[in-house]
Amino acid sequence: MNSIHDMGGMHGFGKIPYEENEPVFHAPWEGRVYAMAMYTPKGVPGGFRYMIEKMEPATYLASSYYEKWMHARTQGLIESGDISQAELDEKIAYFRENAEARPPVVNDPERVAKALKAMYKTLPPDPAQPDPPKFKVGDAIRAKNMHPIGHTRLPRYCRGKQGVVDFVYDYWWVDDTPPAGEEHAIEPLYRIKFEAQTLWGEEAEPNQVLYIDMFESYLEV
Amino acid sequence: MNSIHDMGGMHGFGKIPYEENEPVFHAPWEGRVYAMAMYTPKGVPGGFRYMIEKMEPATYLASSYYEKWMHARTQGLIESGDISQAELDEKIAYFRENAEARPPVVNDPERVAKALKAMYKTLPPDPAQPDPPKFKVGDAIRAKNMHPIGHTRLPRYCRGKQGVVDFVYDYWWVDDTPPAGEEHAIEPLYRIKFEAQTLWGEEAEPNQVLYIDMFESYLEV
Amino acid sequence: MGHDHHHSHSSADAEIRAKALEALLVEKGLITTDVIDEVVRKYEEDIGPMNGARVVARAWTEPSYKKWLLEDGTAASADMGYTGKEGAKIVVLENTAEVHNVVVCTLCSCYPWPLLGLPPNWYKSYAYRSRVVREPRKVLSEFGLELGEDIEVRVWDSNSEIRYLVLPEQPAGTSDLSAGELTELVTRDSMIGVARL
Amino acid sequence: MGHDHHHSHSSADAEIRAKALEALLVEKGLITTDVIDEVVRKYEEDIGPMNGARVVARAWTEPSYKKWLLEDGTAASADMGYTGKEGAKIVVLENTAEVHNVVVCTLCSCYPWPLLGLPPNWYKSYAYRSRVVREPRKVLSEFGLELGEDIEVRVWDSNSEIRYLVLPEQPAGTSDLSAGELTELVTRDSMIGVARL
Repeated sequence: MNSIHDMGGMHGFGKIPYEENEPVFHAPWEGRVYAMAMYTPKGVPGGFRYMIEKMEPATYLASSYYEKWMHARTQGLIESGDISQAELDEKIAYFRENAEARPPVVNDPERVAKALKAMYKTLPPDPAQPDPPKFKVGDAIRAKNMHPIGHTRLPRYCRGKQGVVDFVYDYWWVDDTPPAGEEHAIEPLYRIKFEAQTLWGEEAEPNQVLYIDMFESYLEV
Repeated sequence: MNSIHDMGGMHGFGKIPYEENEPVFHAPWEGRVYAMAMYTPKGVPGGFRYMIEKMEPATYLASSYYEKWMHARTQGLIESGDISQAELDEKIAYFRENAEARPPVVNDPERVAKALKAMYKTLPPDPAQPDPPKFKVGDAIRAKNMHPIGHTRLPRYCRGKQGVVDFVYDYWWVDDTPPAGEEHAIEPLYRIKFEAQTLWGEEAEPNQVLYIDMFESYLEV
Repeated sequence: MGHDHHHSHSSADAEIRAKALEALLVEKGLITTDVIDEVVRKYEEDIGPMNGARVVARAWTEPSYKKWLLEDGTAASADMGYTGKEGAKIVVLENTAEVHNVVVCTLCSCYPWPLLGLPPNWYKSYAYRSRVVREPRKVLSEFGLELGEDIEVRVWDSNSEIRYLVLPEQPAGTSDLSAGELTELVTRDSMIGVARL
Repeated sequence: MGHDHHHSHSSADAEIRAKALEALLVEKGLITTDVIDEVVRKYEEDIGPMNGARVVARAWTEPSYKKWLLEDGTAASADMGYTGKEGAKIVVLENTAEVHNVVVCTLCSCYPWPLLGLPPNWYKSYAYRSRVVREPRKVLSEFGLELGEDIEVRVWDSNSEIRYLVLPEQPAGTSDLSAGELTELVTRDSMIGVARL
């Protein structure tokens, strides 16, 4: 979707906010949200990232990174029916009124072992290969001018622009929201090279190129 | 500039917020801000709209319409040196602490008469004409893929897209931020027609076209 | 989740900041209180969609005026006294059985003030500005206007100095009415193009 | 005006909401306290840029490993034990005197967790995401890195499932150092590509 998250090329966000000796998490709750987001064994309906992208743009911009993660995890569990808004509101009210209260402690070393295994597990990168790739290295292609309402990995700043196939990766599941009732498709993934002038016109900086990966369905001749 | 104000084609902003029997101003301060923005005889350095566009995107989205106008007027007067941030802060503190206080009342019927004259005055639409128009009705053109940091009236969703000249208007001052030290250029203005499919690809609605006006420097063959 | 609620919690603060600005400007002689009062009054009472409605009703009842209005909207509007800020060049777009015009300003809020006054909030909303260029039929249906696919939808992005007014179709069965009576039928929304009459 | 300060005023509220979520998940048996504790500890202590630094130092000192790393970053990283989430396919990009690589994820925050841990805030900032694809030299100069126009700047938008690590150039005068000593020289920023060593 063309939401605010698709911000490549935008002006107005100011200087890079660099922090020396930055901690991994800036507050304990951030780390706990990270862990809950990644290790609660429930999928987020429509996908974790799409849930974040659907946030109202003003809310998206005003929310910190882990606030967005918390939103996706929480809203996902509500939509999957694993928790209800009412019980969540009740808990929030409780912790608001009881500043010293802490969540209950339940430990299970077996689940820790399972989590650690998942942490180091590399997902299969090479799903079954349906059709041979349509394009080969050196082919001139154009990124489609598409504007799906669903999740997509094709940013606006590349759409409609001409590039060249730089590398052909393996096959991958396409991340885009599939049509209703369908599974994610499996497609070849290409590394595409764009000249900066193609993307930004006269305002481009000198001697710059951009590489970005594109599923086959993003491309046309 | 490619800031958040250039939102044509974006997703995520929800349904149209329609209000029955909407008043012209929703609170007295809105009307007063409107009047101060339009009838304070001082220009806003860089332009009124550019001042709004330069707002941080999160602030832009979170601010109401007349809050943005107030920002542009206030910031403009600060940058032109007509008011100082310190005296503004002092006044804000005063009115924050004195809820019943009102700004001083100074009336001048002559200035009202002048304001009313300005209200009904139509600006000259046809500045001196430097060169004949390069394009004529029916010409196929392409909107430039340009990304100026300054103010521009060429929205992102049209850039790089092919259209047709539908009408040639008179000459106009180009609104875009001119190069440093230069005046606004004078150029022919064209009405350009785009097919919706050109703009939005397969997601376009059927039987739709879009008209938008473009200064000559926005166009290429 | 609410949309375009525009953080009304800050409205009290905006009022304070507006008072501070007014106090400074008045003290410095940059504006006077009565100028502010009178500008507000004009746009609340005199400069609004009733002006556009009079233009539309006259066009419906005077074929020569309609022709003039479509050829030179600025001059034909000036003939009714409607001139001024945001009206340097007015173009009038005729809705027909086959064509529907709808106006937006995606970058800001451009609007033909002399004919319609100041725009309503929905016209300035992020939802309208972002969506109507991309999915006008869906947007119009939210206004209650369902258009068949045989009707061409023309969206006008009022991005530069031209200001657009939609001339709606005269409703059937109103040919006996006077211009004054017809004026009452013409809505603001029909002159922006989010409604038909 | 401050940028990317991300409304820290709401941080207290975020902490409360995080507690509420944790309480619900633990009560419902969806997660356990020690899983959360251990995941946090792992990313705070074990899974961070020191991993990538070891890979880089080994590549500098073992030509055959460097070759393998550039040909198959995933396998060469796995050889050091660096596998897992956000590392299904790792591609390593070599910086040279003529070419400078820099990595971003414009849409979100994609980052090679097994090698670099979780990304710093600036990498996730709206400023970095929006700007580095359009004006990388200007952005790099804000990091203190000025690149001549003779150096080609390659920006990598890590938008899909491939994760990129930059292999920085080995600093001059360090050829006598051991892999362990070299590891200390390799910074996180040099492996993202916003610094050279």
